[in-house]
Amino acid sequence: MSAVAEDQNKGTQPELKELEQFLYHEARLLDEQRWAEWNELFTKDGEYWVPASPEQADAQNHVSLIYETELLRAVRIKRFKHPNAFSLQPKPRSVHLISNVMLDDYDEHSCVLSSRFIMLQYRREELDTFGGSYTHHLQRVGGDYKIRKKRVDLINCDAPLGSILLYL
Amino acid sequence: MSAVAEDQNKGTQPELKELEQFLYHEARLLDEQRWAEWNELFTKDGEYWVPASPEQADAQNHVSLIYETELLRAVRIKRFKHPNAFSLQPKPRSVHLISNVMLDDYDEHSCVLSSRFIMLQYRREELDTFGGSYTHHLQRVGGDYKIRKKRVDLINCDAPLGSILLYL
Amino acid sequence: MSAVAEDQNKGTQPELKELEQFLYHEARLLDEQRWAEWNELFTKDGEYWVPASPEQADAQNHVSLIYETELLRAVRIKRFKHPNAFSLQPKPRSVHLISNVMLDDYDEHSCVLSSRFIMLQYRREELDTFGGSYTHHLQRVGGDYKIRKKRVDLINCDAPLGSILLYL
Amino acid sequence: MTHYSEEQIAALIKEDRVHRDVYTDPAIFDLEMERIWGRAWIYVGHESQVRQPGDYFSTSIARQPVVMTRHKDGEVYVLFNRCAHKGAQVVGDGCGRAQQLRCCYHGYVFDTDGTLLHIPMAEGYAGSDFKKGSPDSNMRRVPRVDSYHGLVFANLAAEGPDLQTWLSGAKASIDNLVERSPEGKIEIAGGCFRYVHDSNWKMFVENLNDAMHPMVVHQSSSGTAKRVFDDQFKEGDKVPFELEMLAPFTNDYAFFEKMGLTAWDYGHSVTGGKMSIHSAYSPIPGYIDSLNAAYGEEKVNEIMAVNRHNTVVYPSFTLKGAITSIRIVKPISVNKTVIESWVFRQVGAPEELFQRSITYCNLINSQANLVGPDDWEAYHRLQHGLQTKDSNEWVSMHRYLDQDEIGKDEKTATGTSDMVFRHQYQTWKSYMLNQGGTSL
Amino acid sequence: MTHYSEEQIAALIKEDRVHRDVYTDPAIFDLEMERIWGRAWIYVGHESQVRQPGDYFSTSIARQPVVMTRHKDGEVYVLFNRCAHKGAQVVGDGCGRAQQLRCCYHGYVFDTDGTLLHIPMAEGYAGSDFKKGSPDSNMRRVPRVDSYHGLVFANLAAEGPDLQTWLSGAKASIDNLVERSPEGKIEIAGGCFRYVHDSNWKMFVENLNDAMHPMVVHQSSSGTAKRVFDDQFKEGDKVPFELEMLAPFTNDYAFFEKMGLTAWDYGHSVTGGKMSIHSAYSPIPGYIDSLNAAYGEEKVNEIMAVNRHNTVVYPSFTLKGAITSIRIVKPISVNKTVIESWVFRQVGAPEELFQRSITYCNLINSQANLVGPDDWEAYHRLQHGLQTKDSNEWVSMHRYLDQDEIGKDEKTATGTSDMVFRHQYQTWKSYMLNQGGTSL
Amino acid sequence: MTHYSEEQIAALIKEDRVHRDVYTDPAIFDLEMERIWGRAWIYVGHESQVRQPGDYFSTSIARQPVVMTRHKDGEVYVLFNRCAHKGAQVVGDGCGRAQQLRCCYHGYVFDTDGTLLHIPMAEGYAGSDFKKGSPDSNMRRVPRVDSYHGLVFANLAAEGPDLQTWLSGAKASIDNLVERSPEGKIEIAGGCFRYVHDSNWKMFVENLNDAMHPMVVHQSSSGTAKRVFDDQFKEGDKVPFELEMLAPFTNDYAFFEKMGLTAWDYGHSVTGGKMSIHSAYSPIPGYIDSLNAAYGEEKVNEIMAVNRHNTVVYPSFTLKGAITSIRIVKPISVNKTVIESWVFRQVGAPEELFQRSITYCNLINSQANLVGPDDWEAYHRLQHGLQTKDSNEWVSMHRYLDQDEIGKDEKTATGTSDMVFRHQYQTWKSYMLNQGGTSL
Ligand code: FES
Ligand code: FES
Ligand code: FES
Ligand SMILES: [Fe+3]
Ligand SMILES: [Fe+3]
Ligand SMILES: [Fe+3]
Repeated sequence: MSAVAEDQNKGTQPELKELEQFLYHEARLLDEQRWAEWNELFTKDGEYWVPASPEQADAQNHVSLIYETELLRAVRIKRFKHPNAFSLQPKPRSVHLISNVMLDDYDEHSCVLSSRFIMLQYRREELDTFGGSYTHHLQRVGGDYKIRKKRVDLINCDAPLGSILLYL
Repeated sequence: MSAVAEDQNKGTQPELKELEQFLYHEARLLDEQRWAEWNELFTKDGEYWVPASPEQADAQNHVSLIYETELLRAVRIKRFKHPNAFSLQPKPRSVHLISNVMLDDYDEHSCVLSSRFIMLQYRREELDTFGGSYTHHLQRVGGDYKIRKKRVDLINCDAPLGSILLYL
Repeated sequence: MSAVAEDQNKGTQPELKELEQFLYHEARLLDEQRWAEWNELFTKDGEYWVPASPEQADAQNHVSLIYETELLRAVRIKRFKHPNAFSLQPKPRSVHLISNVMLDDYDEHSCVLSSRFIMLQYRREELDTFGGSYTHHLQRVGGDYKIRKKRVDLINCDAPLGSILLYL
Repeated sequence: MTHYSEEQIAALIKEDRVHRDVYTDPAIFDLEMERIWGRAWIYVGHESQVRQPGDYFSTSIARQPVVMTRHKDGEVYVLFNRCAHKGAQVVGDGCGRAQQLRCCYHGYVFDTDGTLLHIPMAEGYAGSDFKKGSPDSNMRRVPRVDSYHGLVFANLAAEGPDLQTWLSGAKASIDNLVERSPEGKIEIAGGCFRYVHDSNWKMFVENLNDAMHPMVVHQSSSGTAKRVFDDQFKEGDKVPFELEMLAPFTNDYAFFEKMGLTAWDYGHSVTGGKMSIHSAYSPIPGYIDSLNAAYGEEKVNEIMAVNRHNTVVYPSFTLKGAITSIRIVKPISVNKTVIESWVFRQVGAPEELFQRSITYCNLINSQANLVGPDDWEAYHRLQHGLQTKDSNEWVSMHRYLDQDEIGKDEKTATGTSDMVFRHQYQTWKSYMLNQGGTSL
Repeated sequence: MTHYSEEQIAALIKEDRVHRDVYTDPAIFDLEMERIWGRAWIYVGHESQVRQPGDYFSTSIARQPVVMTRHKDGEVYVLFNRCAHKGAQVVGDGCGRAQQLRCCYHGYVFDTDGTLLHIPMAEGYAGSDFKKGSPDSNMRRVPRVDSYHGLVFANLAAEGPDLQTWLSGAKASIDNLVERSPEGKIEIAGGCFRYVHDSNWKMFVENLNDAMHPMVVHQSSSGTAKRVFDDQFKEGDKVPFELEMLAPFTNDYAFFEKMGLTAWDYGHSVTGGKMSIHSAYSPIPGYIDSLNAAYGEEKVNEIMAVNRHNTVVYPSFTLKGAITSIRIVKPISVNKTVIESWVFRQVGAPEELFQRSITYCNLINSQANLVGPDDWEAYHRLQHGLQTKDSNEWVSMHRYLDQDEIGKDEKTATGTSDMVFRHQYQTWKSYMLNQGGTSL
Repeated sequence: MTHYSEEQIAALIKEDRVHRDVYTDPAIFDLEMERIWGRAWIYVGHESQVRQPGDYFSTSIARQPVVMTRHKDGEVYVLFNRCAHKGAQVVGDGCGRAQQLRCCYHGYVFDTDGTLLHIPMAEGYAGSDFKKGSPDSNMRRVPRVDSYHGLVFANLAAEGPDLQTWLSGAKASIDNLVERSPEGKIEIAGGCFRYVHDSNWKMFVENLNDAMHPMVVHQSSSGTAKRVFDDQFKEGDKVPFELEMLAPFTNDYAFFEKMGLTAWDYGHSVTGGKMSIHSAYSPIPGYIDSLNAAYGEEKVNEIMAVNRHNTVVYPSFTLKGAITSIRIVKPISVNKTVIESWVFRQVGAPEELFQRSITYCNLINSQANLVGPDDWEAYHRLQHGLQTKDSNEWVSMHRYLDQDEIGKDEKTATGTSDMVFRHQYQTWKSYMLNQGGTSL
């Protein structure tokens, strides 16, 4: 049932277990608010994208809840530490659950993972539940992986929503 | 700790990783609303069952939220595309998270899987959370599996509930 | 990406798949309310701990939602069967989802697992969602594992909360 | 909250339409709880749910917790589920069996008829009004309780018509329900659905006699079932129950017209009579024989000739005789209502009959199935559409106005008439103006 | 719910402050829906959302569902989204295209201008008031609908000033918005955000002309953006759009002072005019050329010289011309408000201009970004701080009191003045006392 | 919302019972907030939570956000947590240290005693009423603040009895609490629980002096603990703290009878005195010695002879001296209440004493433990049982009626008497009728 069959000219199939651990590690860095380390998981041209519509085609011609390349991630991560970021006082917390990890495609240099997630956000007595799908475009770098693109499709991305204070 | 021990006369133990991928694939077909393909995962005599009571013994002598054999699945799936299915306008969406997959039993021809799930249903600004247990009775068909029976035990199956618009 | 690298003097790395199955089995015993069996998963000096603050250092100098050694688990489990435990009438139910299982550390005799969870509690038409992180300190006993310590960090452990009726 | 004068209430109901406020105003809802639900006979449960002394079944009447019990005297009692001491709910939700009812707070003990049996440290009450024998020291009984063929109704008002008078023409629906058992006995079995609606309780009640909606609302389910049948079956094949049940919802208007409507005092009504969407089901092997053996063919033909589709016993109880199932109305707030679906077993009939009813409820009443959610959606859109307070304020009930046939103690009309709705609101007005609920 | 006399309402508004109840009392909120939102022109949508006959867009006015349609006569209509039969919402939420509007409950069919087209079994209405031609058998139109440069506004009141009179000085902001298109045409594109706030609608509206808050509230985002710029870029580097957009929020007070404020009748107002935080963006290649080609340089210089920051068309519509984006106010309850952000494409301008607006909205208006949540937090703290009913009951609007410059039909003041707030509450008082909403 | 006349309020309270509405009517709840919570001294926190100048602790009084601060003058202040400008909550929830309080919206800065320190662009206020020195430009202080042994209470009313007069007999409980520290000092430590109850605040308050409930409500936890003890331990074994704590809840009625009850003016009361369920704990090694060293044996014997079980300082503060823990009442709405549990460290005593209190709170007060949830359930059933408005409308308080011993300024009664409840409602009536809260 594995989504893609072994295939000569695609190189050896990556170990799903390893890829899962990569996603868990990424989620953990977010939950533990180790954002600098998290940011280092991205390639130089890595994108983090939360579309505002299901099946949104691009981030240029339609609004997005978040669309960040390196520059904006740097701003956000610096802001997380800012003494006057009032919407982060008291400090929000998150728990990311990742499941249904599937390898959708791969070649020698990269692979595409799909998964499902629930992210619980807690702040000042409010507990919010966000859920949806992740699509990770990973690149093999040495023995390891980097995130070329992380796409977060919230199931209710086009619904009326309150503040989302942390990375999904 | 694996629920069942390796055992000669039961044939070789199926690969849990493969079975997990099968469940993820099934969930994905539901989330992507590829119902015809989903229906093909069932055996000719395959059953989809959502009891209305915990530990419900059968679907004949007690009401069920859903009890569908091939015929009724065909009706429902055809209805999904009907122009005047008003409770499906605007279109509902789902995200299925599956976890805690365990192999409860198996023999040469079949196996039984238990798992836990959360299904988020979104429609018209309402986000509903459903959760409970799955029990999948799978049959080996060639190198692959088919669903002989999928039982969905909602944790609150006997509670007052609103509409459940999609397969759990 | 596996959190800890293979390492001579730590003995052979435990099989993550096996450890996951152990956690699933533990969760299942709770959901199926097989508490006596669940209790047997603990070592004689095993602790079950739900801190009341994030990053709580100990259970002696700060209140905890639950801090139970063998004695108190015995009281609670006996109480579960008591005819006059009114907050358990009607009977509560639970579903535990466990994900993001990572092996944080191990040696020949023990290992430490981190994971994420959601626990749905249902009773008398109320469905509550609890979520957070687990840290399991396991001890190898023969071919099997025992729980030396289970720490449950609820994301909102310090929030105003209603009754938590079952083990998380 | 607006206070309503009698004039204001009367002005909400016109002969051919009613004002949106009857569905949307919380103040009206509170008045309904007091003047309609507080005076009509409200269905509580069936005696088969409390067979043995000590059996109890806890439920609610107009949002007040009550418990139905079988006492050692063999009688069924309906008690306010409220301790005489400090007021705790004595019976935790659900059903079960107990020789006595013991409150969880201080352990005061009551008999299954509500009588105070035991007070811990009773000496503390010496010389006070709280003591055995004083009615205020018992769990109070709902003022009036009566049953008809085992269906238990209770009434929060001490005065008013007795149950059978009040049931008027709806009695025949219950008679027919019970006669369809070879032993003349029904029993609750097979669990229930509790369907939460985000709309006013009257939207559900009206829908049951609304013959104009099925071919529109249920086209996607019933219509599809027909198409699947055409694809998969050919002339003469045995039709599966499921399709037999789904198909008739989209019969043509003429069919529904023919079913006809009948209404009686106190707001009760029925669709069908000679025929209904349930008439054409294939026979259950052995069922008719079992009836014939019990009643003789002639009587059985009479019994089976009665085809009442939906009977509404206003406001709380609705019945499908042929399917031997009921739906119970539980108003929660002006825009929230829970509908409970229960199934009866016809004692002495083949199990297959019961199992067909189970299947019917799965298909039609389940929250997760193909029919109910489309009705739910229609009620939802009514509740939201009626928020347009600056638009037309009136809900139309003009169909076949002035063409009702007024009989001695019933009104009849063609199937698609709004007669029943008009009749319900005349009853509503009578109750709300403290005039007793009659309108014929 | 308290009833408010005219005296009580008047007492809530003083020249230099307003009473906390205007933000916290549900009774005031209900009165606002009736007297302000029920009488002002409320923004519904843009004609580009219903280009073709049959196109519809469903939304709400003051919590009442409505639908904007393009009829075959080419006109835009705004109908109450409510069936003339029993009141069901006819158009399910969202937008689309349909030749006719068919109700999901009984299939009554209406034309896209609301006219009843078809009733199943119409004979049932013979001789009744429910029939084609009777206005109560149509989907009712919102009493008044008009548009300005394609921006459709509707009015729940049949009487009152026409749209253009009512827009007064705010018209110029819309003119400038449209003139910034080489073809003088704008169109909605790129989706929208719907941001749920747990605060009163007026907190958002006031914030838009609040020049005292950015350097405090947005220090952590805008200030950080500047710092990141200083770290990563050097003199003369091309500045990324994103930083160009974030940086000016923390310009110094003198800058905001200079922007200035202007207010007009009916509560409308603007910050900026000659300059704004959007003035300093680097040019979009080819944009000015395309405008010059269309209007000639001189006119274009005029157009681009207009730098209105936030225009408030009180109470429902707010506009950022330079960014060609709008934010729409949807009050839900006294402490719940949804803010919708939409983007316009300047037809004929380089796509890059549109894409910059998209990026701006992502950065500033998204629920998940760095700017909006800090404003959200400020409103949240206002709503909670104002729960202290036993503390000072007044909200200060003292800044530059008595220093407003009163023109013929406008008031102006320095950028950090509370003039606009004082003006809004004079307007508020006029509306709430049924005096028409003018205050100049 | 019903308006209540004085007669109507008086009619809710009878000598031997109270009307259900005092627990279920939102209008009564709002009146309570104004007339009881607005006039009684309400517990805010302990001085040890704000040791250093600049320390602050934000909380609420009667649903109004306030902040307790330590000012540079060494004094503790309780300020309404509301900016003098537009009303934003100045201190985000929680506690911390800050030299000044800066509002997040426009950056107005206040001193830790509420004084306005800095306004950006202050020139804008020239000649207006908003300026330094004007009280309305400061963060307002709660009208009255006082403390007793470091326990800080605040009063929303400017007039009324001073704290110590008002504490009356409850003072002794606090004295004893503090004397149990060798240094006569207590400090908050070890965090807190915030337990959400879906019931009226008075249900919790009454429960604390309800000696009839433990052996019923806590049988499943305390009774089980005893059984486990019998199974696992034999004569003479050291008993684990945990079992020592759980066991006494199911002591026999005679024990609770003996504990006795005492009540004082303003609704305060205590269970126990000479003995309580906490009397029999095994000694903490070194604790008594440390006390003897400090006070001398004789005095220590006196101190330890005082065994007050639960002290209620009506309506907001409840104390367990032997356990050195308090539970604070936070009413949210008529059927929602948050109970906070805090622990004190006895300064100078062995850490083991503090750790025992921690363990006690885990076992008894935690939302996830064996004791609290059964009390929670009892309150829940009260709240639901009292929805039966057509049943008996009265809540019984008949136990040992007319047998209270009336002393000079206190009432006493046997442990299972309803005396305290009757006394609380006489106080309630006095407050609600604006008569000051005394009833002796
Ligand atoms: S409330 Fe029932 S025994 Fe006291
Ligand atoms: S309600 Fe629209 S057709 Fe009946
Ligand atoms: S509201 Fe506090 S500074 Fe303006
Ligand atoms: Fe229907
Ligand atoms: Fe802002
Ligand atoms: Fe207790």
